[in-house]
Amino acid sequence: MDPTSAWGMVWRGIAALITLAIFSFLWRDNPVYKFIERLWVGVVTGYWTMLLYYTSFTDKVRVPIFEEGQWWYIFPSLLGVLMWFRLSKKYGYVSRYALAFYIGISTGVFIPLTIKTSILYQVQGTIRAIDPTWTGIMFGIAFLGILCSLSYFFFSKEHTGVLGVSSKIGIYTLMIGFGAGFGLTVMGRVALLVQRVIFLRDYGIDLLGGGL
Amino acid sequence: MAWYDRLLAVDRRWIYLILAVAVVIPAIWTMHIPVSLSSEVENVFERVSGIQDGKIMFLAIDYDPSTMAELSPMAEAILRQVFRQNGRVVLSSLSQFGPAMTDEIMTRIAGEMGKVSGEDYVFLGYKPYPAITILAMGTDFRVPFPTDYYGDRVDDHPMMAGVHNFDDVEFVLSLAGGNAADMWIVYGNAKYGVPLALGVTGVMATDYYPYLQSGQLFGLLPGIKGAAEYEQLNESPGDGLRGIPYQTTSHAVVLVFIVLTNIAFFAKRSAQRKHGMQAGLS
Amino acid sequence: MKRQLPIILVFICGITMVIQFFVPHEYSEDLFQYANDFVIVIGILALPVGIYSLMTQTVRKARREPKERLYSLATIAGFLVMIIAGSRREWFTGATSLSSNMFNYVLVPAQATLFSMLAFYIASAAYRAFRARTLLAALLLLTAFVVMLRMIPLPEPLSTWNNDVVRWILEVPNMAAKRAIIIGVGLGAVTYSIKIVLGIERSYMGGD
Amino acid sequence: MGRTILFLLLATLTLLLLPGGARSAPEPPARLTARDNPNDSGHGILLEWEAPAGAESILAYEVFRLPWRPESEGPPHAPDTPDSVWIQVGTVPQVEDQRSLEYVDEDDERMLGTAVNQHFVPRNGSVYYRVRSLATDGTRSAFCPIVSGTAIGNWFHTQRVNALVIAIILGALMVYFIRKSAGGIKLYIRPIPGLAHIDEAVGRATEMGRPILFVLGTGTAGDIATLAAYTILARVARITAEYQTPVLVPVNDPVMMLMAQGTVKEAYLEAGRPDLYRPENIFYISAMQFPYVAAVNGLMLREKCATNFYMGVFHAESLLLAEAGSTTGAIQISGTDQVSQIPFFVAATDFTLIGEELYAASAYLSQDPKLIGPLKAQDFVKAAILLIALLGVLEATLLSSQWVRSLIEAH
Repeated sequence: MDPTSAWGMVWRGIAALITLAIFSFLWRDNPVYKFIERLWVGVVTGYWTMLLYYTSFTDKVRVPIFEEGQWWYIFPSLLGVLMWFRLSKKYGYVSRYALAFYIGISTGVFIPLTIKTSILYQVQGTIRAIDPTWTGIMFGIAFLGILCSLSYFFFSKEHTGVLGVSSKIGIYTLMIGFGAGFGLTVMGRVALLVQRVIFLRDYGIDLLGGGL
Repeated sequence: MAWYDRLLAVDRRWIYLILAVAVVIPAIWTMHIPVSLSSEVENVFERVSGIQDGKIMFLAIDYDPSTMAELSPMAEAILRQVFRQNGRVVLSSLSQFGPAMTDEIMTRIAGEMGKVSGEDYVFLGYKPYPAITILAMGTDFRVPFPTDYYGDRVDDHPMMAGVHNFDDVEFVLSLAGGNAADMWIVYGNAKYGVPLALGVTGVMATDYYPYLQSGQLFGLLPGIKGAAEYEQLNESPGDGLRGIPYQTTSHAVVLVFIVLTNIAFFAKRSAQRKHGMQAGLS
Repeated sequence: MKRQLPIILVFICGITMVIQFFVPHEYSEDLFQYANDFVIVIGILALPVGIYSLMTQTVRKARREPKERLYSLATIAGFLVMIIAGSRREWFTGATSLSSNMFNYVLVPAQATLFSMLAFYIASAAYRAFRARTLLAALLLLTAFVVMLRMIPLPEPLSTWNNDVVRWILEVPNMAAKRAIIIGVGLGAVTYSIKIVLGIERSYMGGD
Repeated sequence: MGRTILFLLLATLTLLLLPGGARSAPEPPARLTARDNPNDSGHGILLEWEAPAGAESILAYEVFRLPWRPESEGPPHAPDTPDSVWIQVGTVPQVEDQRSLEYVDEDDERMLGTAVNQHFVPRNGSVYYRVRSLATDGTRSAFCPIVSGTAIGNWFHTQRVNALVIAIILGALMVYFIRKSAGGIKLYIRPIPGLAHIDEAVGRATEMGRPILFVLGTGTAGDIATLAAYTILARVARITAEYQTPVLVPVNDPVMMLMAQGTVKEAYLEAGRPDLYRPENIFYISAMQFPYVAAVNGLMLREKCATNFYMGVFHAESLLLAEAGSTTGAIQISGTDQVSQIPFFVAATDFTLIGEELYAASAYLSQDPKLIGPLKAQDFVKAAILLIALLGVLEATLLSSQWVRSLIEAH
C-alpha cells in the first residue's frame, strides 16, 4: 500500500493513535489505554488462532490425519482433546494424562540437552591455559571469577571460611555483570523509542504536508 | 520536606518527561555530537588513510542484509574515503546473500564518485566454502575468482596487473556478521600473515577483543559505535553518526539521574546521622 | 490410580526421551520427531480452552459492571473480526487484506510502542534503584554508570581509560558472571527435571 | 549441485587460464579408506586419507562419489561407471602440514522436493568414493584408487558418555541423599533472601486487603523454570488460603493456565479452604508477549495488587512489569533463569532469586527431605564441576595438554 494514499494515511493514522494511546499509560492508566489494551488482546487472540490453524494445526493434525492417512497422529490429537476435560468438574482428572505426556517429554528431552549445552560446553569454554601474557592473566582473573560466582550458588553448606570469602567475591562479580548488562541495554531501548518518534514525526509531516 | 526527600521521592513522570525531551529533540532536529574515539577504530582509520594514489586494500564484505544496519555504514565510509584518496580496492563476499547487496553499495558509491570497475575497484564476487576461498586467494585471487562478479576476466582489469594475492594488497578489512571473521583470523592471518582488521556487530565485538590484544588484528570496528567513530575520523557523517546524538543525550540524562539520586541519598543519610548523633547526645 | 498413573506416564516418557538422546539411530530420530509433535499438538489443541477462559472473563466483567461493557466489546469484536478476516487462507496471507493491515498497523505498532517504553522504564529504574545503599548496590550502579559513560564524549585521556575499563568489564567480570549463572542454572534445572521425572516434584500436576 | 557445476567449470577455466609451461601434477592422496561414520543415524560415511609427498604445494582435496539412485531407476552404480557420472561432494583444504585428513559424506534426504537427491547416503547400502589433489597452481592429480563404504545406524553415541555419566551420578546422589535425610539426618540449607520474605509479603497484602499478583512468565509449560515457578505458586497459594487473600494468576499459555488452576486448587485443599478457591482468578490473556504485558500492567494498577511475584521465564517484559508494578507501591519478588533479564529484576524489584536460586526454592520452601536431598546432590556435582575446571586449567597451563578438557568435550 502506498503510505501517502488515502487508505495508507488512514491505516497509519490508526497506528499513530495506538502509539500515542499506549504511551499515555506513562502518564497514568486511562480509558483510552484500557480500550486499546482490550482491543489488542482480542485482535491478537484472533490472529494467533488463525495463524496456529494455518501452520501447526494444518501441518500436524489436519494434513497428516485426514490427507496423508498417518493414523498415528491421532494419538497426540486425542491427548490434546483430553485437555478440554479440565473444564469439567467430574472428569477433570483425565486432562492429567495429556499433561503427563507433555511434561514427561519436555523434561526428558531437556535433561541431556542441558547437560550438553549449559554444563559441558560452558565448562569446556573455561578450560584454557593461563599464559604469562596480558590476555592470559585476564583469562586467569575471569576464571577465578567463574569459580567464585559458582561458589555463591552452594546451598547446602554454610557460607563461612573459604566458601564465605569465595561466595562474597562471587556475588560482587555477579553484581558487576548485572551492572554491565543493564548499562549495555540502554542503547537498544533508546533506538526503539527513536523509531517510534520518527514514525510519529513522518506521519505528522505527511499529514500536514497535504497527504490527505 | 527537605530538598533531598523531595528529590528522592520525585514523581517518575518528571523522569519520563526529561528522557522524552532528550530523545525527541535530537530525533527531530539534526544535531552533531562528537563521539569518543577508541584506539582500535583509529588504527583502522590510519591504515585506510594510507591507501592513497593507487595503493590497494582488500575489503571483504562478509555480512548479509540481516546485519546491514550496523555494518553498511562502515562499508560506505571506508569506500568513500579510499576513493577520495585515489586509492583502489579489491572486494569479495563470503556471505551467500551478500553479493547483490555489495554490488548495490559499490555501484552507487562508484557512480557518485566517478570511479570505474577494473581501474579503481574490482568486485570479485562470491564463492562458497569461505575457508577454501580464503586459502585459495592466498595463492592467487584468480584461483577462486578467474572472473569477477560481472563475468569479466580478472586478468582483463588493468588494476589487477601484478596483483596476485594478499602480498600485493596493503591489508584486509573484513566486515562480518557471522563466522567469516573467524575464517579470516585462522586462514588469512594465521596461515598467510595478512594484516587484518574486522568490522563486526555490537553483539559480536566482545568475542574479538582478545585477538586485538594478541596482535592478530590491528583494528576493530565494533557495531554502530565503531561506524560512528569512523565517520567522525573520516569527517563524513552518515548513518553511524546520525544514530549518536539521541544516544548521547539519553545516556547523559540517565547518568545525571544516577548522580542526582545518589547526592540526595547521601545528603539524607548524613542528615540522619547528624540528627541521630544529636539525639544521642541530648 | 487417578494420581499414580500420570506420574508413571511422566516417568516413562521422561526416561524414554533421555535414552533417545544417546541413541543416534534413525529410528530414535523418528521417535524424537514424533514425541516432539505430541508437545506441539497438545499445545495447539489447548488453545480453545484459553479462548474460552478469555471470553468468559470478558463476559463476566461486562455483566458485573456496566462501565466495562465497551472494553469487553472491544475484545470480543477484535477477536471476531480477526477470525472472519482470516477465515480464508488468501485473506489471511494477502498483502493488502484486512488481516495483514490489522497486523501491520495495529499489532506491529502496538508491540513496538510497548517495547520502546522500556527506554523510560530503564531511566526510572536507574533513578529509583541505583542508590549506593550497600556495597553490592554500589557495585551495580558503578558498573552500569561506567558502561553507559562510553556513549558520552569525554576529553582525552578519560575516554581512552573509560574504553579500556568497559572492555575489561565486558571481557572479565561480565563474562565470568554470565558463565557461572548459565552453569548454575543448567545444573539446577537438570536436577529439577530429574525430580519431575522421578515423581519427587509434582506441584505442577495439581489436584483433580 | 549448482555449486558443484560452478566449481568444476571454474576449475576448468582456471586450468585454461593459467600460463602453460612445465607444471608437474601433484601426487594423489594416499591410503584412502571409507567406513561408517560413527555415532550417527545411519546416513554418513567417514573418509580418511593421508597427504602425499609434496603436500606443501597442495591447496585442497576434491572428494567424488557415485550418485545415489532409487531402485525404480535401476541398480546402484558400479565402480566402473564412466567419469561423467561421478559427482563432487566436497572439498577439504590442506592446512599447514596436516598429515591425515578426513571428510564426512552425510545426507539423509532421499528427495529434494520432487527431484531425486543424488547426494543421499543410504542406510545399509554401499557408496563408492575417490579423491584427488588440487595444487596451488591449479593443476590436479589423478584420482586415488576407488573405495567403498557402508553406512549403518548406530545404537549408542559413544561421544556422549560424559553427559550420561553426569546424569547417572546426579540421579544416584539424589537417591542417596533423599534416603539419608529421610533417615532423620538434618541437612543444612543456606537462607535465600527472596524466599524468606514470601510470608511477610503475603501478610502485607492481607493487612491492606488487596490481592496478590503471581506472574508465571512468558515461557511455556515445558520450560523447567516455569515448572519451578509452580512450586512457589503452590506455597503462596497455601498461605493466601489461610489469610483469605485472593491471588490473581494471569497466564500466557493455555496449558500453563490449566496447570496453575490445578496447583492453586490443590493448595487451597491442603490449607483446608477449598471453598475459597476461585478458578476465574487464574485466567488466560494472550499467547503473545506484549499484549499479555499490556493487560497485566493494566491489571496491577486497577486491582491495586499489594504484592507481585514474577517467577519463571522472562524476556524483555521483565522491566515493563517490574516498573509498572513499582508505581503501585507493591512489594515485588522476582526470579528467573534468563541471564539477560536478571539485571532488571535485581534493579527494579525488592527481592530477586538469581538463576539457580529459583530451582533451589522448592527445597527451601518445603523443608521436605525428599526435596532437600537433591539439593545436596546438586552441590556435590557442582563441586565436581569446579574441580574438573580447575584441574583442566592447571593441566593446560602446566603440562600444555588437554586431557581433562577432552573428557568433557560436548557432542
